[in-house]
Amino acid sequence: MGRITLDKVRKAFGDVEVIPPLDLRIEDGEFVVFVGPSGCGKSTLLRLIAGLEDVTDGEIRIDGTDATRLSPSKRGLAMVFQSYALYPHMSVRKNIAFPLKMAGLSQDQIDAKVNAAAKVLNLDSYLDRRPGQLSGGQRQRVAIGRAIVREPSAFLFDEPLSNLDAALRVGMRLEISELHKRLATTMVYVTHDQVEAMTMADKIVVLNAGRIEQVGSPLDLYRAPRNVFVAGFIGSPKMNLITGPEAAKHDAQTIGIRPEHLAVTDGAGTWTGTVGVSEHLGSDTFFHVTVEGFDTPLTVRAGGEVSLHYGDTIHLTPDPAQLHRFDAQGLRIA
Amino acid sequence: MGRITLDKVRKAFGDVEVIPPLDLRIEDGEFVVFVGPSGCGKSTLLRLIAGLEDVTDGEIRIDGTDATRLSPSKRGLAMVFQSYALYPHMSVRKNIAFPLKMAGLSQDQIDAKVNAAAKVLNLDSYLDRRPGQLSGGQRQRVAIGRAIVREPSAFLFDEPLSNLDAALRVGMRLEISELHKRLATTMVYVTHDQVEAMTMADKIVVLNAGRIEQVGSPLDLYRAPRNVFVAGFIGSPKMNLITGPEAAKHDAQTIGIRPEHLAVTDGAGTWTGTVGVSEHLGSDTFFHVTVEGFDTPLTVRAGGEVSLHYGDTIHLTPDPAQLHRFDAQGLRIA
Amino acid sequence: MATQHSRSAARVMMAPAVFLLLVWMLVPLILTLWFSTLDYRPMRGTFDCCEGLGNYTRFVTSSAFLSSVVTTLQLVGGVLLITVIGGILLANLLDQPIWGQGVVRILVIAPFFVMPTVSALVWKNMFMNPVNGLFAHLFKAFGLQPIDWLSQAPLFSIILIVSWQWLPFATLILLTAIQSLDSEQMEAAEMDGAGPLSRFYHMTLPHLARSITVVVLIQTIFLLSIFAEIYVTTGGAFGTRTLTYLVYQRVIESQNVGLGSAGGIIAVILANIVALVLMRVVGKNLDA
Amino acid sequence: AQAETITIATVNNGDMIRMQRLASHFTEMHPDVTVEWVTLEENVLRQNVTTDIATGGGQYDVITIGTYEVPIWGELGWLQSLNDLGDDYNIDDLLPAVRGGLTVDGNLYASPFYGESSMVMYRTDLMEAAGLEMPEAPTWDFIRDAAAAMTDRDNEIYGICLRGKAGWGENMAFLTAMGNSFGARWFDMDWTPQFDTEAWSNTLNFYIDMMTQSGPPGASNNGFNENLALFQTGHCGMWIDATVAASFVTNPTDSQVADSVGFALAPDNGLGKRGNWLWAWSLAIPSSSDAPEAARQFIAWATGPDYAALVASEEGWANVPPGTRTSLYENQEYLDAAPFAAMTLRSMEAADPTNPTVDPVPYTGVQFVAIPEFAGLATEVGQFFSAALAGQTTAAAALEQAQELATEEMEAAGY
Amino acid sequence: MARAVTTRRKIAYTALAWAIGLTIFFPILWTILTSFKTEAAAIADPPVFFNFDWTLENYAVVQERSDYMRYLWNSVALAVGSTVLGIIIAVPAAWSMAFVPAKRTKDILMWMLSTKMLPAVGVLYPIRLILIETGLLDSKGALIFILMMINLPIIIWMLYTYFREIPGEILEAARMDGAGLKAEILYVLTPMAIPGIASTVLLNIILAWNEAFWTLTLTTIDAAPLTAFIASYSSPEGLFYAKLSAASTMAIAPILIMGWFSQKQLVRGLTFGAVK
Ligand SMILES: Nc1ncnc2c1ncn2[C@@H]1O[C@H](COP(=O)(O)OP(=O)(O)OP(=O)(O)O)[C@@H](O)[C@H]1O
Ligand SMILES: Nc1ncnc2c1ncn2[C@@H]1O[C@H](COP(=O)(O)OP(=O)(O)OP(=O)(O)O)[C@@H](O)[C@H]1O
Ligand SMILES: [Mg+2]
Ligand SMILES: [Mg+2]
Repeated sequence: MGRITLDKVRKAFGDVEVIPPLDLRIEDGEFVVFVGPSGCGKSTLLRLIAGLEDVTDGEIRIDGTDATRLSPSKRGLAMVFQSYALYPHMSVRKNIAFPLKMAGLSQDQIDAKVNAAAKVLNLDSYLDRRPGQLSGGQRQRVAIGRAIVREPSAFLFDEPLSNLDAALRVGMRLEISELHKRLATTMVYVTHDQVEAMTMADKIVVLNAGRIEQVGSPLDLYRAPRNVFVAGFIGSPKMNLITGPEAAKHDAQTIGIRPEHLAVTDGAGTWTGTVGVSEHLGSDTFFHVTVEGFDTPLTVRAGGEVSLHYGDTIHLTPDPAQLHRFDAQGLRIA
Repeated sequence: MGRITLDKVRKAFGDVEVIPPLDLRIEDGEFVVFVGPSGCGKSTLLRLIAGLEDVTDGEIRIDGTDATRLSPSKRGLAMVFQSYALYPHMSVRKNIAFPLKMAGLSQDQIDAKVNAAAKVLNLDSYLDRRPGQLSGGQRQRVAIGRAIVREPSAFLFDEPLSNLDAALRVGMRLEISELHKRLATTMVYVTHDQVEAMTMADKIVVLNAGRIEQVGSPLDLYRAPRNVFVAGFIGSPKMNLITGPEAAKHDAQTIGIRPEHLAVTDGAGTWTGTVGVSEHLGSDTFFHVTVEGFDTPLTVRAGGEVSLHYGDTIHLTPDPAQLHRFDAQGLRIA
Repeated sequence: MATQHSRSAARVMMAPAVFLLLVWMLVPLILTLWFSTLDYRPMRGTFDCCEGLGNYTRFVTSSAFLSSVVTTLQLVGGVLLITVIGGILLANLLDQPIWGQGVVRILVIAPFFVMPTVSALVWKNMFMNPVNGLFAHLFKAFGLQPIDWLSQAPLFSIILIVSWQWLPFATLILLTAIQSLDSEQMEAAEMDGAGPLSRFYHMTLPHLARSITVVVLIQTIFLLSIFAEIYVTTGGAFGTRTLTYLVYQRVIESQNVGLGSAGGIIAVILANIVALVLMRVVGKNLDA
Repeated sequence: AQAETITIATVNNGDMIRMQRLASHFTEMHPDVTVEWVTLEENVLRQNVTTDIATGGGQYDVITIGTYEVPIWGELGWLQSLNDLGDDYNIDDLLPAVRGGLTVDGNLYASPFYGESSMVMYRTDLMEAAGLEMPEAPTWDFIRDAAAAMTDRDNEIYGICLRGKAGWGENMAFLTAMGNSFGARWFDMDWTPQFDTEAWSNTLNFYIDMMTQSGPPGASNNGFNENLALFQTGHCGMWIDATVAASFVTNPTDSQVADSVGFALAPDNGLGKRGNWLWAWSLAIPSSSDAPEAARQFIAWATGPDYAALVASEEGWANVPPGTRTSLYENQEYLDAAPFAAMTLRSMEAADPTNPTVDPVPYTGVQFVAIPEFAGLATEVGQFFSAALAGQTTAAAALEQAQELATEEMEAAGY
Repeated sequence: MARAVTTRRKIAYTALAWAIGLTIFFPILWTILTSFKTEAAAIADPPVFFNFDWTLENYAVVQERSDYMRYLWNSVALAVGSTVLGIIIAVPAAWSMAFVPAKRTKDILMWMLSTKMLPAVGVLYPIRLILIETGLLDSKGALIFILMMINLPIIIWMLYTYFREIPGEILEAARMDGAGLKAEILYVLTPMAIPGIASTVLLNIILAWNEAFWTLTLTTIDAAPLTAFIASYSSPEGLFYAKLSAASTMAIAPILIMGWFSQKQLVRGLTFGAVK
């Protein structure tokens, strides 16, 4: 009821191979998030699954049957677009009803389903408005409503929250997570916001230049990034990556330590540095510390009440259990 | 050299009073951030200062002289717009040179200043490109460059980073902070992102429906929000606000406790609740905990390695020193 | 944006255009109004005062008036129908992937550049002439009796000629509009199970509403004053006399300036009524 | 004399264009005069010239106008008198009928450039093939029968080509002249329109029946030019139209049937009037002209007796503008070169503008009524008749509409 | 929509589009072809397409009769002159409407458009009388002014719709940068609106070029453009298809060529704010 398998799927636009052959299994009911830097092929991959692009090679199976050549409307998937792609000339009700109308349902059935969806999404009072009269979050909900009513075997989301402001984003993030819990339908979700990825996903797929760098649960990726790319990409603020003699001490090409795993120690510590800019968030403070011999300043997370000032000298000690080591190929050394 | 005083400034669009009479002093060299929810009048206030809108009543003084009726170009201020507002038909060099040309400087002087600004902002190698050929961050820098060369008595920024993606935003945030350190010129900065507000401001002005809710340093606002609105607005995730009998116990209409000031205690605690959705960021975990008798779930921040699951029962203890109390008017009880 | 400063500047900047248009409208209009109350027939040497509303009653009650109004509406309506429908179809076709799209577009645009007089002359003589015209040759080649277009289907022929000239305009505007249709919206509709026809009906057409409005508005303004095409082809015979043409006949052919001026004023009034109706019916589309 | 520029407005027909070409001879003789040409299609020309002269615009110094306008405009004082065009002009050489039409109160207001009547032009070969012979002065019945006999629709040969295009100078010129031979008239002596008479009914029905039976398709859009093209390309058996056409249809470079064209007088019905008209394209000087002296010199040159010789020497006698001067028809060279000359002269002499109809009328003009209202009225009536020819309405209905309109207009005009 | 379109469908679309395109273009093509024929070939039945004796004779005849270059120059002067003048007047007006909208702006715009509905012939006498009084009959200046007035509403409307799409923030930025009104319009707005202005210019050149009522009734020699030129060929006697075609080709060729060269620009701009 929502198992999607990609088998050696390859995509080239003309001569440019955007996605080299790639295998992926998405299990029924899973919430899978594709993350990766801009232009890495996230949207393309999603559109291949949707059928909005033709695969160049390989096979896409949905629930075991070959869907590679099926038209988008036949795949039983629903998609929520970044721009929401609402139909501007139709009321919210009509927008949500559109897929049902296309499926040839009777007006009664349509009404029932639309009302049910509107209730779930708290859209009751907006049903007769046009999309242009809605706020960003409401539009987003309409787009989801349009997807829900079809009872698809899987939902595809392409950066659905990127047009919303920060506060709304947090709210909608929770709503989508809850929706997933409630419907237990497969969801494939594209984002480049790693907070979204971490908080929503059952399984994260990290993409880089069309290649899968790592697949795993959010915490797997956080705890054991398979390579330098994933290490740098997952976690906020970014993991500090240190090369050179310091790394060599640990028999590695590169070592990595997250800001939250660096302790500010009184008196003595592993490293000594000078405090640069500090960012006080109230709950936390991020210090940028320049350590002699390191190429880039280290970011250190401390509590909200720590008082250190520009130019202070401090001592830092990494949590050895949380030290990541990578070899010359950038791969994790276990 | 950059002192801006608003004296009973009022603004109405037609019959709608967007900004009720308001007083504000911005000291020379200060970095002042206006925050507030969307539509609260941040941009309007900034544009009043800039002279892009007429004040309905009241007086604006810049460095002591009345600027209320001065045209924007005469106020000696520079503005950086949300959309950057670069001149698309001019090269980067021409963009930056434009205000100088308008001021009637000689070509030699212009060149010197443009080159100096470009060096400061790392734009040397893009000077002959058009804005359309630049990335978001570079455009942002050009916009700042255009503002810098005029050596204004104050900079005005209207959500300058909101069009950038998360990673870039962090970088530009630091750059602007550093610029402020370097130039020591007054900056008035509008944002609705409270991370920006917290990390950049010397002084935050919290606006709500055109009214000033509180003015103070970021940590002042974090530690001692003057009312419920500020309490809820400053801090991420939001402060938990609890009303009803639990608040009455503390002789207050509402009590507030930030997610980071709730400890998960073994065995016993002040409150007992059930874990709902949890968001694992790796470094931290946010739990949404439903406590019997509370209207809304509490958000609790815990470390990255805490393992609690949906439905677990836990005990929570607030840090009493960090408990905020508010009266029936929503004002802080000291 | 709106400071006192810019508002007063705006007033100053609007002034020349508004002033010129006002003068351009009022001076001839007032003179025409004045003439319309005179018995002004240069060929009789009369320039006599005070026909009152006589010219108006004569113009309106003359047997030609009503039919000319009907003809005008038929002509405008017919051309609008052909160009809008044709424009939509053609724009959709040109939006498809085809080889040599640029060249085809050039071919389609070309009639828009042709002077109305020239196009009427060419169509009348070289195509619609029942003996030497190309259509006649074509009909004969198929063993059919050639049609005498301009007398057997005069209004239709004129509509055809005018449509030929205006189809490019409609096509261009609608094509640009179609190309601006958000592709994600189309994809969403496709995901929602809409076939090509449904997509056309439910997405493309509503999206085009605004552009169609513009086409209708602009074309109506121009079509109401169609002249050369009628003058060259039928000279107003066979029920092709529009209101504009009737005024022309009164002023130029009968040299009855008073009567013609009354007709002109009536034409202005009717045109503005049409415009008002148009604005009411479709105008709200303009301000989406 | 100081340099002057004259602006000449003229029709775009062959003779005028020839005049334009030959104008260099004029400017050689008058180096102080510069000549500017405005050559326009007939209707556009009339429209522009009329509005210009009516508003006193003074755009033109020499205008080309017809016999219809001259008396009206002359009377209104819009034209300068041309009584003294110089001794060389030889005013008495002008054909009396033509001269009469251009004279008001003893003043000549326009000098004829060429004159024309109408006559029957026919294809001798087709006539022969039909086993008929064209009399010099045919009757309408003969024309009708001959047309039917010559028609061969399969080969696109139509027995008769006549004007059908609406316009006072197009179908109404023909029909008015034809009506004259049927005893019809526009108005009776009280200026009452006469379209409700038997005579008009006969005229129009005869015309329509004959055209339906033997005319080309689309006749209701054919004017002089269309018919000329049809005749030159061999589609017409007979064509009743302006005598000037004779030189075109007999000119082998333009006409495919040049060697088999015969001429006859316009038909009659035995009522004493023939269905032919009288027209002259003439040059006149508007009162508003600012270079009347140079204009006068030009007119004297272009319509003077020497012009014929000039054309003859440059382009041959056949191209000399006909129908204005008696001397031309006494010139043997011309008569030799123009086989239609004699018939043209006879036709012109047969037209009587002062007494055009069988029953008396209060107006002058053969194929028009010399009142200012005529052009507008006749054009609209022409549209009714043209529609009847096209089969969109019946002859009876067209006549009824015409009567109604004419009554309306005449009342409004104060008759 | 980057899914492969089957070649078969593409061929079908291409064939259909070309067929329609050529049909629409055919009258022009036919006119151009005919202009190179002899009069006899021009009416030949069956019609000849390319296999006739090409001749330039018609052009020679036409040129001999009327000085084409003078008409052409007048057409160019009228079209360009009226358009430039119109733009100069329209830019400030459109700026006001687009950036300082008032409640009445929309009404003013509609009123402006409605002035285009005045039937020209109805006001022919008044206009003529005014020109005669002022001695401006047959002067290019007067005609440029009249053509400008006729098209001014369209120019203003087009510019207005373009300007509306230019973010006001950029103009505000210029103001903050110390630009006065003149500098704002001259250095910032106008250059940014170049594509829009260009297509407005193009469209208006076409409209002015093809205007055939005023140019015909108010000119004789000095200001007569190609519309007057063509009026002397509309129905000469005898066979005239080839000569008519030659004259027609000469009258439309300049604007057709200009239109084709700038069609990208024209297409891009010819939207009257119809889109978005
Ligand atoms: N239709 C197309 N033709 C050619 N190249 C394309 C096309 N669509 C996408 N690409 C290229 O494929 C690559 C992947 O694009 P894609 O949109 O999938 O990236 P993305 O990961 O979604 O990026 P973003 O986060 O910016 O949305 C990019 O380099 C892009 O330029
Ligand atoms: N020109 C205007 N005319 C009428 N009302 C206006 C105008 N400009 C702004 N407003 C209203 O004034 C209020 C404040 O707007 P403003 O743009 O200052 O909000 P803001 O705080 O900047 O919001 P945001 O964070 O969304 O940018 C809003 O309610 C808005 O609708
Ligand atoms: Mg993407
Ligand atoms: Mg704002």
